[in-house]
Amino acid sequence: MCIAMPAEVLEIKDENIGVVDFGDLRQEVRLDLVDVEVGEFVLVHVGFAIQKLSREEGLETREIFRQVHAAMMEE
Amino acid sequence: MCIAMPAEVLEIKDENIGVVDFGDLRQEVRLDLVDVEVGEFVLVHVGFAIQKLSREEGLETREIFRQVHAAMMEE
Amino acid sequence: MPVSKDILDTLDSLVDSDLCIMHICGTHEAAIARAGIRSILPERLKIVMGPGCPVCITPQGEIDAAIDLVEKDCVIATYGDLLRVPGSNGSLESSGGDVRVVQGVHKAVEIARREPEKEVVFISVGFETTAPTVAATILTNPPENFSILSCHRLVPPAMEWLLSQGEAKLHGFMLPGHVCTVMGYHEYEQFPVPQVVAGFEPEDILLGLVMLVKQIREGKARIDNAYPRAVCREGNRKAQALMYDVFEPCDVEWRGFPVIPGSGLRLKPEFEQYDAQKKFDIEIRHVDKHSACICDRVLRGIAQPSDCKLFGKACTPRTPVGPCMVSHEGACKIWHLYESRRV
Amino acid sequence: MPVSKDILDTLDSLVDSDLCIMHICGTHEAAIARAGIRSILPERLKIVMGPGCPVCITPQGEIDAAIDLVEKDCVIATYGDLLRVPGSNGSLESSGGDVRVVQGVHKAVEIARREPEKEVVFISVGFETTAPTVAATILTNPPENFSILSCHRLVPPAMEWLLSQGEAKLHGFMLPGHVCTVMGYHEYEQFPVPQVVAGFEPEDILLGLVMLVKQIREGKARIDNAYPRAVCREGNRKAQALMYDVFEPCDVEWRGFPVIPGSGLRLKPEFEQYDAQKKFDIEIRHVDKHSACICDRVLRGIAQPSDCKLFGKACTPRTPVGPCMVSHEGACKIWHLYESRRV
Amino acid sequence: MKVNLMHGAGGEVMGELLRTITNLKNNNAGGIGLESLDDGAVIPINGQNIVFTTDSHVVSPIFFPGGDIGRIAVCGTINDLAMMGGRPIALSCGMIIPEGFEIADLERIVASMDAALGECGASLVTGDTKVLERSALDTIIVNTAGIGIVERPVRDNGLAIGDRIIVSGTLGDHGVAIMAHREGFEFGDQIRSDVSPLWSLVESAMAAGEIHAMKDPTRGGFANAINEMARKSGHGVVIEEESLPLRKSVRSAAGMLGIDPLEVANEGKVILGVKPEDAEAVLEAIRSHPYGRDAAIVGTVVEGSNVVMKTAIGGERFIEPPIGDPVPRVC
Amino acid sequence: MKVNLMHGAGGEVMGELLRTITNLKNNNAGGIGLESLDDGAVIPINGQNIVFTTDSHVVSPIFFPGGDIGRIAVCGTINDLAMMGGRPIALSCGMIIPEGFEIADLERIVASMDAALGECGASLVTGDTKVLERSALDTIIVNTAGIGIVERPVRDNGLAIGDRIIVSGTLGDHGVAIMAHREGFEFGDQIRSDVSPLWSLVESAMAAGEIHAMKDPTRGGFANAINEMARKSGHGVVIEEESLPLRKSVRSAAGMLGIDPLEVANEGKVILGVKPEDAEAVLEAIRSHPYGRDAAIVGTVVEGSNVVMKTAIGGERFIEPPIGDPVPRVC
Ligand code: SF4
Ligand code: SF4
Ligand SMILES: [Mg+2]
Ligand SMILES: [Mg+2]
Ligand SMILES: [Mg+2]
Ligand SMILES: [Mg+2]
Ligand SMILES: [Mg+2]
Ligand SMILES: [Mg+2]
Ligand SMILES: [Mg+2]
Ligand SMILES: [Mg+2]
Ligand SMILES: [Mg+2]
Ligand SMILES: [Mg+2]
Repeated sequence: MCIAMPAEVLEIKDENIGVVDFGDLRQEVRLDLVDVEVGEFVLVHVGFAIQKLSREEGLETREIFRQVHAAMMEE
Repeated sequence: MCIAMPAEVLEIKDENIGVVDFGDLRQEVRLDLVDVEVGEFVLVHVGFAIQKLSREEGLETREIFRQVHAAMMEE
Repeated sequence: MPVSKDILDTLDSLVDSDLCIMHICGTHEAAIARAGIRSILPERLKIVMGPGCPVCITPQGEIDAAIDLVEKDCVIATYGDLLRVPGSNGSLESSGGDVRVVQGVHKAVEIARREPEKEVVFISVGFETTAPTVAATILTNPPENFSILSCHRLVPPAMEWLLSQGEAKLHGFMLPGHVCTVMGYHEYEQFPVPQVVAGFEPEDILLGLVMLVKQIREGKARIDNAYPRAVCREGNRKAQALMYDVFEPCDVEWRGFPVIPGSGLRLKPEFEQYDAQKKFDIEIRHVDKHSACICDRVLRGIAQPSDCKLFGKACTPRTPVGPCMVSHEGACKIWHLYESRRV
Repeated sequence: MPVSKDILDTLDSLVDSDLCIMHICGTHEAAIARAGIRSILPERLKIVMGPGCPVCITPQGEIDAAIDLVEKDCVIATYGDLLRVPGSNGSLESSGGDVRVVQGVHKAVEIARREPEKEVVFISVGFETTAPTVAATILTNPPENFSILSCHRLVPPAMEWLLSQGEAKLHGFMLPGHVCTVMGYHEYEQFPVPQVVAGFEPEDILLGLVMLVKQIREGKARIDNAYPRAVCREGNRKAQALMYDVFEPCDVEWRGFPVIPGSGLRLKPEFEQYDAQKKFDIEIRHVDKHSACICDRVLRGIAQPSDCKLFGKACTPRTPVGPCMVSHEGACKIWHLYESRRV
Repeated sequence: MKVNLMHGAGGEVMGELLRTITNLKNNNAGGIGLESLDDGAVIPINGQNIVFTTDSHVVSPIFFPGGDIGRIAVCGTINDLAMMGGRPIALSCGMIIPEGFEIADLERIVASMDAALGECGASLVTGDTKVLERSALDTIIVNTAGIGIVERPVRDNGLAIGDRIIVSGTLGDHGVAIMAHREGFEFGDQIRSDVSPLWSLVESAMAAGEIHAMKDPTRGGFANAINEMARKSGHGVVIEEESLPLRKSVRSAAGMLGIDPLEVANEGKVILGVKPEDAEAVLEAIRSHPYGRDAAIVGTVVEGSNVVMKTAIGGERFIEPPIGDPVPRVC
Repeated sequence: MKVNLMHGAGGEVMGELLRTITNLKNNNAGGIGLESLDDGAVIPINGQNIVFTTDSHVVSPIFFPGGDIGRIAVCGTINDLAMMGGRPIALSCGMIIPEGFEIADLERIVASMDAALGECGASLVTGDTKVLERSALDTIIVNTAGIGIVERPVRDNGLAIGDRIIVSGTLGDHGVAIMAHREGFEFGDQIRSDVSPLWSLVESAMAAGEIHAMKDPTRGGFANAINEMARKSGHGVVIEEESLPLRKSVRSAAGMLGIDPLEVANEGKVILGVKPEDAEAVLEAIRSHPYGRDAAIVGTVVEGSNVVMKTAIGGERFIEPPIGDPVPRVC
C-alpha cells in the first residue's frame, strides 16, 4: 500500500486541502497528516500528504552515496 | 379481449390439455372450459378452448345468408 | 368473395336511410379495418365503435396499480396489449420492471411454479370471454407466490348504462361474438333495441349487418344470430359456472364512464389469497383524465376521434394522450391509421 | 545513470560472498522489476520478497466478508488493487455488485455524502502508510451511511514473527520506505539484524543495497537510512497520533501466516458506528488455502515461486490459485512475468 | 429529448432519429451516400463501383428455428449488397460479447456464419471483438459490414408507374418464428425463419429482366419496405391481398399472436419493382431458385402517394408502416 | 467455458478467443484476410487493392478531455486503414444506442465524427441504427468499418533485423486520460486523449522512406503492439527506456494511478519499423506533421523473440503484453 509521489504545495485551502503539483499535473490532496506551507514538498499517498520532504535531504541522498563510495575507495 | 381462433382437436392428454391444429400449426391448449372429443372443432382464446364449434352450423351461416337474401328478393 | 359480393348487393338494396350501428368489440373493429369494410358499405350506413376494447376501458388507476406492483419487485405477467398503455406516469413497458408477456393466465402460473422465489402477479383484464380462463386456472390451485390483479369487466351492465344515457343516435348494436360464445345472448334480450350477434370473418360481419339492417327496417327489436357456428342463446354453461364459482360482480369504474354497478368481477372471499390487491396492499386510485381528451365520448359513441382537439396534434400513436390512441383497437388509433389519410 | 553506474561498481566490489536480502514492500518489488535491477546486481547478491504486498497478505476470509457486504446491497468502495483478488468464491470484480474504485478513503466518504440512501463500505486495507489517512477521515465525522471494513496490518509484529521462525537464510532486510516515512524506524531497532531504509527510485534501491551490504560486511546489525529526504527516525508523529486515536492493535491472521499478536488494527470502541463488521454483523471466517499453494512459504522467504508445483501450470496470472499470483506485486506474478522467460 | 425504443423500430419515428445521425457534411464518396438511406452505398473507385453496407444484429433468442444470429449477421449484409445489385465480396465482423457468454455458443455462431458465406462465395476478412461487463450488456451483438461490386446499381427509389411488384416468397416467416419462440408459444420447428443469402437469386432475377428497384423487407416487414419504396419513388402502389404469399402456418400463428405478418421482419426475401413487360420472366427466374419458389407478383405501381391494399372482400385499406415493434396480443 | 473480461483485453487470453472467432474457411478474398489478424484486410479487385477494416467502440466516459466516442470511432478505423498503408475513402457506421440516451449527446457525437472525417477527406456513406432496452445495454456502442485504397500494403509482421522502431509521439495519453477521468481523479484538461486521424502523417512517412511494418498501439498500448509486431515478424526488439516519449503530466498521473503508461491505449499514435538507412528521414517527415511533433526512434529489431527494454539504470527487463485491462492501484 505504498505508492507515494512527491509533489510541491501550490496552494492551501481551508479544511486541510492543498493544491499540489506532481510535475505538470495539479491535484487537490488532503493535508490532515502534515503541517506544511506553500512552496514545500510533500509525499502523497492515497490522496493524502503523508510527510514533508526536505529538498536538502533529497540532495543529501546523493551526498550519502558519495560518502559511502568515498569510504569504499579508501578501504 | 376477443381474438379467438378455430382449431381441430387432434389429441387429448390428461389434465385437460389438448393438442389442436390451427391450420398447419399445432399447439397445446387447455380444455378446462369445454367437453370435447378428438376430431371436434373448438374456438381457442388465450390458450383455452372456450367453446365447441359445430361444422354444420358453420355451413349453416351461409344457409342463413341465402335465406336472408332469398327473402329480400321476394320483397 | 362471390358470397360477400352477394351480401353487399343485398345490403346496398336494404339501406335507404341514414343508419348508425354500434359494435362493442375491439376485435370487430380490427376486422372491419383490416378488410377495409367501411370502404365498401353503402354510403348511408355507418359503423361506430363503443366501449369494446378492454385496453381502452381500463382506467389509468389500474395501470398505476400494476406499476406499484413492479415497484414491489413482483414479476408482472400480462397480455402484450397492456404493455404500452399509459398510466399516470409511464407504462409497464417503460417501468423497467420484470414484465413478461404471456399467452394466457396458465403461462403466468407456470412462471410462478418455475420461479418460486419470486412473486408473480397476473394483470387480469378482459371481458366474459377471458374471465372463465382465469377462473379455471384459479381452481387448479396455483402456488402461493401467484396472484392476480382483477381488472375484468362485464358487457351487459355497460350496455345498460349506455342505453340509459340516450345520448347517441344509434339504430342498432352488433354484439361481441366471442363474449356471446361464452355467455350466450339471453342477457341482452332485456334491451329494447335491434341487435345481432356477429362473427369476425369479413363475411360474418357483412352478414350481421344485413340481418341487423333488415331487423331495423322491420321495426323490430330482437336478437338475431349471425354466428351460429360458435354462439347459441345459452352460451357455454360450464365456462359460466366456473366464472361464477371464482368471481363475483362488483361496482367498478370504466375509463370514460362513471362507476357502473355490477360491471366488474372480483375474487370471491374464499380465493382472497390470490388477490394481489389484498396481498400487496395496493389501492386502485381514481385518476382524472387529460382535460381535452374526449375518449369518454368516443367510447360512448357520441363523438368521433376527429372531433377531439388533440387528435393528430398533441395526441398521435407515438404520443398517445388517451387510451383510444394506444390500443391497436382503440378508435383513435385506428382512425389515425386508416381514416385520416382518406378524408 | 552515471550515479547508478558508480553505485553498481561499488556494489560489485562489495559483494564477495552469497548474500540474500529480503525486502518487505510490494512497491519495492515493483520498482526492482520495472527497472530490471536484478539483471544488473552482482551474481552472488539476491533480493527476495517478504510479506509486503497488502493484497497478498489479506486472507481469503476478508475478501469473502467484503463480498458478503455486496450481498447486503452495500456500495463497496476500495482500491483498484483489491478488485481481482480471489476469495473463496470469486472476486469483488466478478461479484456483480456496486463496487467503486476510489483513490482514497476520503473519496468513499464523498460517495456516502452524495448518495445518502445507500450504505457505503470502504474496504480498508494497507499498512501504517495508509491507516493514518483512514484515521484522519474517521475524525472528520463521516455520515451515518459510511463505514469501513478494517483489514489493516502492522509491519513490525510480522517481522518479529518472521525472525522468530529462523527458517530463512536472510542476511539483511530492506525496510519499507513509505511505512517508515510515517512510523520512522525506531520500532525496528529491536531486531538484531542488518537493516536499511530505502526509497523507490532505482538509485534509492541501489544505494540501500550498498549501505546494507556494507553493514553486513562490517558484521553490524543497525538501521541505516538511505531515504533521508522522506524518512527520519521518529517518522510523522502527527500521523501516528491520529492513527492511535482511532485504531488499536489487535491479533489477526495474515495470509500464509498464523494469527500474529498485535499485528492488526481495529476501530476503538468510540468509533464503533463506523465498523462495518459490527454494523452489518459480518464475520471474518478462516479459510484454508489450496493444499498445494506455497504462498505462505514464498511470503516467509523460504521458497521461490518456481518451487511451487502449481506455478505456471494450474496457477497462472490468468487463473491465479494463490494471492501471490494476483497482485501486481505478488511474487509469483512478477516471477511469472519477468523471470520465467529468462531462465 | 431522449432516445426511446420506438426510435429503433423503423417508420416515421426512426426517421427523426436518422435525421440526427445522418447529419454529416462528409456523407458521400462520389456515388450513392448516406443521404440516400438505401440498403447500401456505392463508391466509384477508378471506374469500379464498390457497394458498401453495414448492419448490427441483436436477436433474441440467438438460436431459433431456421437460423441463428450468425446466419442473420452474414445474410443481412449479403442481402443489403444484393439489394443494390452488388455481388458480395468481403465482410467485416464486429462482435460485442457479454461477459459470461458460452464459448461453445460462439463456436456455433461462427460455424453458421461460415456456412452462409460459403453459400454465396463471400469471405469474412477482418474483424474486431469487444467483451463487455455483464452489467453493461446482456446479449451478444454482431455487426457486419460488407463490400461488393456492381456494374449498374439498383436503388430502392426507382419504381416507375406500371412496374409490377414482385416478392420473392412467403412473408413474415422470420418475424413470426422469432416472436412465437420468444413469447413461449412452443411451436418448435413448425415455423422457421427464412434467413438466407439472396445474392444468386437476385443475380438471376437481374439477368432475366429490367429491375427498377429492390429492397429487402427486414425490420418493419413488407409494410415498411413497400411504403419506403413508394415514398422514395414518389408513386403509389396497389397490392392485391389475395396474391400475397403467406405460409398457412404463419397465417395461423399470426392470428394467434394478434399480429400482422406484413409488419414483421423477413431475412430472406426481396421486393422488386420490375418493368411490366419483364415481370413474368423475372418471376420465372426467381421461382426457379430454391429460395424463390413461392415468389409472386403482388401489385402494381400507380400514380399517387399511398400504398393501398385491395382486400379479398373487395375493400380497400392503406398499408401503413408500423409504429414500433409489434407486440403479441389477445384482443 | 465462458467468455470473461480478460478475453476482451488483448494479449494471450484474447488470442484464445480469437482462435474461436476466426475459425472460418471463408476468411480471405484473395489478398490479406482474417487469418493474418492485421489492422485490416486487403482485397484485390480488378487490379486495385481495397483495404477493409472494422472496430466497435465502447468508451466510458463517452465525452472525455481531448475527444469523444465519435472521434474515436472514426479515427480508429481511419488509423487501421492507414496502418495498412491505405488511403481512407469511405466509412460505415453501426450505432447501438440504449433507450434513454440523450439526443443532444448523439448530435455532439455525430458532429465530432464529421469533423474527424473532414480532417482526412473520408466520408461516412452507409449506416445502421439499433435501439436496445435500457436493461439490455447501458452504454452507446459505435461500430465503424472502413475501406481505403493502397498500392503496396504495409503489414504488421514485416520487421527486419536492424530496422529502427519509431513511435509517432508521446505514449499513454489516451488511456491515462480516460482512466483518470473515469476514476474521479479530476485532472480536468491537464491530460488529454491523443485521439487523431493519422492518414496524412502516415502518407508523408511512407513518402520519406521504406516502412517495413506499422501498427497502432491501441488496446493494450505500446507493450501489446510491439510484442505483436515482434512475434508476427519472428524477431526480437530492444527498446531504450530513455528514448520513449512520455508527457511529464502523463508520467505523473500514471505514477499516481499505479499503472504503466506503456500498457494503456493510444488513439493517435503509430509504431513503425523502418529500414535503418531511412529512419532519420522518416522521423523527420513525421515530426513535421502536427500529430508527430514528439516522434522518436525508440528501438531496434534484433535476432530473438522477446521485446526487451534497456532501462535507464542500465538494467534489462521484458516488455510483456498486459493481461487484462489495467486497474488503478495504490500499492
Ligand atoms: S385523439 Fe387522443 S386525446 Fe383525443 S379522444 Fe382520442 S385518445 Fe383521447
Ligand atoms: S504459484 Fe500460485 S499456487 Fe504456487 S505459491 Fe504462487 S500463488 Fe500460490
Ligand atoms: Mg436493407
Ligand atoms: Mg445495411
Ligand atoms: Mg439490412
Ligand atoms: Mg480491433
Ligand atoms: Mg436497393
Ligand atoms: Mg490496429
Ligand atoms: Mg480494425
Ligand atoms: Mg483498431
Ligand atoms: Mg440497417
Ligand atoms: Mg499494418
